[in-house]
Amino acid sequence: MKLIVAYINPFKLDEIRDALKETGVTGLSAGNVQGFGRQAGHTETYRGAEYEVDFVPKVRIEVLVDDTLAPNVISTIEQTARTGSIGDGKIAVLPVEDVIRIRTGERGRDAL
Amino acid sequence: MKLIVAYINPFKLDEIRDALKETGVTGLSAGNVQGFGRQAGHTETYRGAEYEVDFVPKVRIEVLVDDTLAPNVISTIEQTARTGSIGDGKIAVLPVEDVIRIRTGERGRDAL
Amino acid sequence: MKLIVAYINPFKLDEIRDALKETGVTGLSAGNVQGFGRQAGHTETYRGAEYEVDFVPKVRIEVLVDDTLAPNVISTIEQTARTGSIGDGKIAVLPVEDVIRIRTGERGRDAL
Amino acid sequence: MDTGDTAWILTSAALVLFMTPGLALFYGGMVRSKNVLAMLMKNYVAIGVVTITWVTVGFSLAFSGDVGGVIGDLNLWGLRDIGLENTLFEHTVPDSAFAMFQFMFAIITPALIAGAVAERIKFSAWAIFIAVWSILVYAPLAHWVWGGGFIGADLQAIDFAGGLVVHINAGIAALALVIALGPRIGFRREVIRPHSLPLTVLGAGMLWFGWFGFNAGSALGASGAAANAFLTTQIAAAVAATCWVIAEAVTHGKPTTLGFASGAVAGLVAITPASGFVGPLSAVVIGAAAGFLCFWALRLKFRFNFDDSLDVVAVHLVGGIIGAVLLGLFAEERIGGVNGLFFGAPEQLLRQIASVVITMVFSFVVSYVIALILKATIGLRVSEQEERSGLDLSLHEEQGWVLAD
Amino acid sequence: MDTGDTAWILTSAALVLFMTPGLALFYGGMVRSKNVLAMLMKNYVAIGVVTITWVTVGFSLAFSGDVGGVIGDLNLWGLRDIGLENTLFEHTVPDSAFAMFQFMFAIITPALIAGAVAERIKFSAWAIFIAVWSILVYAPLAHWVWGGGFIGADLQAIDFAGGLVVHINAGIAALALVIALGPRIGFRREVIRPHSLPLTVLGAGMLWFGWFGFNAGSALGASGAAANAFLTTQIAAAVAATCWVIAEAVTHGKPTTLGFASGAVAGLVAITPASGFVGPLSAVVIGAAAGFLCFWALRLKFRFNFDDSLDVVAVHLVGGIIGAVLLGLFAEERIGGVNGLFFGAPEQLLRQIASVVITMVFSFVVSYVIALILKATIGLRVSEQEERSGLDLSLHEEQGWVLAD
Amino acid sequence: MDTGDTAWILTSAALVLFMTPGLALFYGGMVRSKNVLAMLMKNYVAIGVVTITWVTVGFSLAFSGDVGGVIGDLNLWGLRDIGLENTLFEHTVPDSAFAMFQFMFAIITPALIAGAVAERIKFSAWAIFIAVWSILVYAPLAHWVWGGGFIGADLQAIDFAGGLVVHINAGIAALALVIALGPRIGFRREVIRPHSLPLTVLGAGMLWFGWFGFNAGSALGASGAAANAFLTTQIAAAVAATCWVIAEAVTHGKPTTLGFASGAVAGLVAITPASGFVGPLSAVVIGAAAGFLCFWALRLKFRFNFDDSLDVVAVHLVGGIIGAVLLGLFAEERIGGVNGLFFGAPEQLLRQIASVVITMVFSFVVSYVIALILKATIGLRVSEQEERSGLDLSLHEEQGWVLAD
Ligand SMILES: Nc1ncnc2c1ncn2[C@@H]1O[C@H](COP(=O)(O)OP(=O)(O)O)[C@@H](O)[C@H]1O
Ligand SMILES: Nc1ncnc2c1ncn2[C@@H]1O[C@H](COP(=O)(O)OP(=O)(O)O)[C@@H](O)[C@H]1O
Ligand SMILES: Nc1ncnc2c1ncn2[C@@H]1O[C@H](COP(=O)(O)OP(=O)(O)O)[C@@H](O)[C@H]1O
Repeated sequence: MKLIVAYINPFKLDEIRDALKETGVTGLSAGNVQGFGRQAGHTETYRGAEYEVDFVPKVRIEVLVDDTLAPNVISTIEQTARTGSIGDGKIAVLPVEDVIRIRTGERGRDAL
Repeated sequence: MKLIVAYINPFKLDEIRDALKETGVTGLSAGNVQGFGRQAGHTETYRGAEYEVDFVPKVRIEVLVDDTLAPNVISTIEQTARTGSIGDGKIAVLPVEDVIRIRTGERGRDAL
Repeated sequence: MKLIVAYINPFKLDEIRDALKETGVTGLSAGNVQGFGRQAGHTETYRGAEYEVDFVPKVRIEVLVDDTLAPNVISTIEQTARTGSIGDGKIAVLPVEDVIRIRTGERGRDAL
Repeated sequence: MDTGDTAWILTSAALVLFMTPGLALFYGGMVRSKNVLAMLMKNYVAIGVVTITWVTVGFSLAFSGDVGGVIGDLNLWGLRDIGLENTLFEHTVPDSAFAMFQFMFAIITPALIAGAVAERIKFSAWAIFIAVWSILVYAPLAHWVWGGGFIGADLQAIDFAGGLVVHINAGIAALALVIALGPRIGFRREVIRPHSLPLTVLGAGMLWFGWFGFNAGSALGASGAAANAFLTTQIAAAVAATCWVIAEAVTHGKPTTLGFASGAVAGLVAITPASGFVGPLSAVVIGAAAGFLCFWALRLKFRFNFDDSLDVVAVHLVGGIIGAVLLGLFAEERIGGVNGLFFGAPEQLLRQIASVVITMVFSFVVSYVIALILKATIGLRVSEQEERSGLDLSLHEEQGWVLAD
Repeated sequence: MDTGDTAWILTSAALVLFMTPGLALFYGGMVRSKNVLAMLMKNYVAIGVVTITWVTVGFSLAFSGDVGGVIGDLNLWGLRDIGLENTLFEHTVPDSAFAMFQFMFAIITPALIAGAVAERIKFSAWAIFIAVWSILVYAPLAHWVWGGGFIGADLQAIDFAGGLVVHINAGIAALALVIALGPRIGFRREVIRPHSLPLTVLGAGMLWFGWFGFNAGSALGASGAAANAFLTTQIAAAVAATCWVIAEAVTHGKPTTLGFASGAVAGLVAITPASGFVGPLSAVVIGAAAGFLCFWALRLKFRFNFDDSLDVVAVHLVGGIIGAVLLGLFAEERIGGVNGLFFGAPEQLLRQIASVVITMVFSFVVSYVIALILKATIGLRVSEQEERSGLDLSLHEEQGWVLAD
Repeated sequence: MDTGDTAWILTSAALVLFMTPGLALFYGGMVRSKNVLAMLMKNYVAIGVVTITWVTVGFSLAFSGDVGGVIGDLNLWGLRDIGLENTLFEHTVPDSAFAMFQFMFAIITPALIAGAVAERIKFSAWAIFIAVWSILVYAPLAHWVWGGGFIGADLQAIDFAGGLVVHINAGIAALALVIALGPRIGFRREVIRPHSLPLTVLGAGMLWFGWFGFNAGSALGASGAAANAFLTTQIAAAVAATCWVIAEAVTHGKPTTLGFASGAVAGLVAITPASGFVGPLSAVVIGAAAGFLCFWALRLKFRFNFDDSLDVVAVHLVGGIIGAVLLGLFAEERIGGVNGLFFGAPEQLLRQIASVVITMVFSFVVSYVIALILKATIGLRVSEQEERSGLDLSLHEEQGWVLAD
């Protein structure tokens, strides 16, 4: 099993969730992060004091998937999240040793 | 070493922390996420416009543990987080190559 | 490739970002977490009711790096985040199987 | 009619209306974020519901005529004949200004109760409760004390701006509802913290501001009596707030912002019945008593396992009793026409105590009966699942804070 | 001059000024968090800009003299000769108090429009729009209705506190701007939710409070007329809020907090033109009509794909029309000196309808032309990228909420 | 006594009290979220502490009798003899109304200082500082200017509503405390941003609203003078806010919401001493001067490494000087009984300058000495660890925002 982690633009979240649903993914978790990368941050000005804020708000999504589904999930996120501008984000694939569904105690593939 | 990641119901957090403390876990980190899964979301209505909000607030906890402690941690989370209703969440087990304690520079098991 | 995860004190974030930039890291993502560990929490009092709050606000940073850069990144975080007091936090190193840049579809090292 | 008096009563009525939003924020900041809108709504809806019950019959029952000292008549139903002149009431302001000022009191009184039942009461049950209560409890009490009924006319107990009618009344009704409802899930076990004390502190500021209309407006004119009530109100609130944080610093080691705000409200409550009858130094004593005793009263709810969530009993019932009773000591004829014990009239203290007891018994019993009837019919509480999710989503399909969009 | 009347007008002017911050919060809570400051700013800047345009020529054009029933003269430019006495105007208050009270109306009216253009209009375009609009649209209308112009003097339509001049005017101008601007990115596709309903609810409370100055202040004295306006205002607002949440409960199954706040504003809008001319029971009817009809009107924007973001049209245009027209039915001579249809004067209804139509046509056309000229020159909208990032950062380089520091 | 005047003074006193919560929010929104309650508390506690010091001796020292032009007597300690009539003071309002109005000024003045010492001063040190300061600095200055002391009576400098007594006084005391305290950890190195500008903007709105009581109430009656002060207040605030954002747009490319709010306050400060002495067009000039010069003064703190955290010096000291001096140019006899340089009385300008210098020297020296004594005894600052954790937790064991529960 894999854990697919993606850093994306916040306004793409709903679209990605819907696209993933169609690939057969049954769940995901999303949280807010501050991203730093090639994309420029912004300036904030408060009473004449200018601050350069380098972090950009991004959403980090995590999807636990079965190995066979992983390529499909990656390409779905890739296509849906892409706008072509700097800051579209990254996807990382991490190995997962086991998954447990808390409600039932099922393990592995069945837990998804 | 392992990184145990669990997505749980927010109101279970304190109970799980206390239960883990008893198993010998010395630390954990918890953050807010929006979860999507089998559990139904809710409707919001603002001036007659209805929105279906599919995401459910969940807490994501992370526990770095030694291999030997891992099964115990998993079962503790499983038992404490379980209510039996849909949405109790998942636990994932990820391999970890190294852990460092910043304060002392200790590595591996000692860093926990 | 590795995913370096570090739990740090929030006021160290900017410094760490700047130090990492100098090591050649091109990006990172940071989120807020509640940390539990050796560091004591605090008391809150509302109308005579005292609550012990065990969680301490921490920032969780994630850096995807190439294997060769990893040791450097770890030691940079270690040195910059260290104040010497309890609660400086941990660094964990996780294996990563692949990284994709959404904008271009580049994979692996090139995606960073 | 006098334009200066009218200007002050109109201003005061607006100030008293403003207290309800202030109270809503004061309470709304103290609940968890998932319940903030439900809390605000329970206050605001009082403005809607009670205006309607009072236009129809409430005002008339309280202030039109008198039937045996216990209730008014229905001659002014629908505010018929309330006009631009002062022909019905003997005040120096238009009848409609007097009516409006009284309306605002009828509105905020049930809203005060909302703090006790926070985070678990159904919206429908609440709306019906306050509609019925405003007619069966508030209107009679207002009549007894201010409308020609037996407490004011026969017993000769005094209540300048609502220690009996507003605060003791709301405080004891809150207790009745707390008993009928039972405690929140997690009471005394989970951490249940205020989600936004800045809103609470703002609400306290709005209440303080509006309370000048409440107390000084109760002089029903821009007179020396109004100015004295204004002055004693300010002093009691400031002293009570200071004493409360001193008590905190001594007991817990730290003064708190919520403590300052709570102490201020306790002082405002306690001076309410007394504001037009006592002088500045008596206001200092009343304020100090309110600050220390209301702080002390907080702990009672834990002892009795009553989940009076936002301490309506400790602040309004206890504070109201302090004011109504101390008034029997400190009242001075040269200020408000009545002397208390310390100025040679011990009987006034007894009158005050009697009026407090009558108010408590009457309000508790009727409030509890209404609550039980609602419990047996439509039910008082939301389901456990709804309580866990938060009342904002489960009752109103709304979220209070969405800061990530 | 009368000190009581002066006290009330000064108080009322302060209350009306306070409505603009109230409106800012009411609107600011309803936008997404990334646009909250831009929304607040669009309201507050009206206080700055309109004060300046009105000091220079606006007030003079509206209230000094009369040229053919259509506009005033420039004799009072720069408020020359506005003094401490009441020599210029016939009121019982100093001329500068009268001027100040009128200023506050001129300020809030363009601010009302801001809700319609939320989350996408440029700041520069907005500032210029309201400057020009306050002179080309508001000043003439104020003159026609209140300054001796043809609607008041010849047509004899009545408008106690601004149904025509303020609400219908702002509501139809909002529609013109909505058409010129186009909808927000994601309108009807993405979830666009209020980010802080506690602020919105607080804003509604501030508006309600301030509105007593708006309506009861329009009596220009602390009189029976003021008290009546105060009373009808309270009743209509409370009834409308209640009816709105009843309509929600019936339609969607749940009453909402935003609904209560919206209904209250709708009721306040509708009673505005009528408040000094009708009695309490008529206020009930006007409030109920506003609560139900404005709620119903919400859906129109989806039908026509007009992104009237915060429903200025449904609340202010529809609410204003309800009030201005029902006034033609319910006005009573014994209250405000004029009878409506139900009191034997059918012609008053026709006058009211005519005045509504004139106001709508005039304001729509001129507002739309100003908008088109701005669109063709400096542009009305921010770029897509700026809209996505949020107007707070892109227009003002600020963030509304930074809770993590 | 006059009921209209009394109505206006009671209203004004309530409005001025409301400014302190407004100021608390204005400041509270500008600090980081971990310090918001400590900031609110430092403002609110002024209401508690100063009410107590002023009831005991402060008011008497300022306004009862006169000893050699420098201080009053103690005849009115404990507000003895302050009554329902106007026997002690020569005003048309009850003595207790006059006292109450003066109290509110004594409260807000030290609260103004709180912005300069934000995010690092101890609560105990602050509470003691303002208690002592209200007696040793504020009371004498109030006496000198308004209570029969030498600035008003001998020097004949004028100060309508507190340019000297309130703003210059608070502004220079803020500077003294800033010097004694030293800068916050991270000043000029870390990003220190406002955590909630919506609260700040709301606070500015509340201040603006309350300021009408502050300035127009200072006429001590509902007169033409009050109306004129109201009008000039509105104009100066609006012009200053507009000029500030123009200056920002020119300097930084963007106007900001915080800038508008700050400019408004700067304008309100500057017009305060002048509001009853100048006309509308002079108010435009004073407002413009405040908007541009206070904006320019912001940068000074960085040059001198003074961490005047929320710019009390730039806004209140600089704004107060602008008003007190320009008044020496623009005062007109036909408005407030005194002429300035432009109306033929150059000596008034000199009097104004002299009064500014005296106020600055006196207030700075005494404030600095009090600060040094506190520093040497109980200490002024929290520990580094407490400052890092935030003052809400370390001083008050509370959290401002808990949005996740
Ligand atoms: N090495 C990294 N480790 C973790 N997150 C990263 C890394 N590089 C980029 N990110 C995340 O991806 C986001 C987009 O990266 P950026 O370099 O700005 O654009 P792009 O991916 O289009 O080149 C960042 O804001 C950050 O959240
Ligand atoms: N495939 C997944 N990847 C990541 N998180 C998941 C996944 N599936 C579920 N989750 C998380 O677990 C939570 C509960 O899942 P859900 O399917 O609703 O219930 P259950 O686990 O009881 O079947 C979700 O809200 C989400 O946070
Ligand atoms: N086993 C763990 N798993 C995950 N996070 C941990 C673990 N132990 C500590 N942490 C994180 O590191 C932070 C610091 O840990 P703590 O034990 O307080 O101090 P130190 O690392 O200096 O010994 C915690 O607040 C928590 O966020």
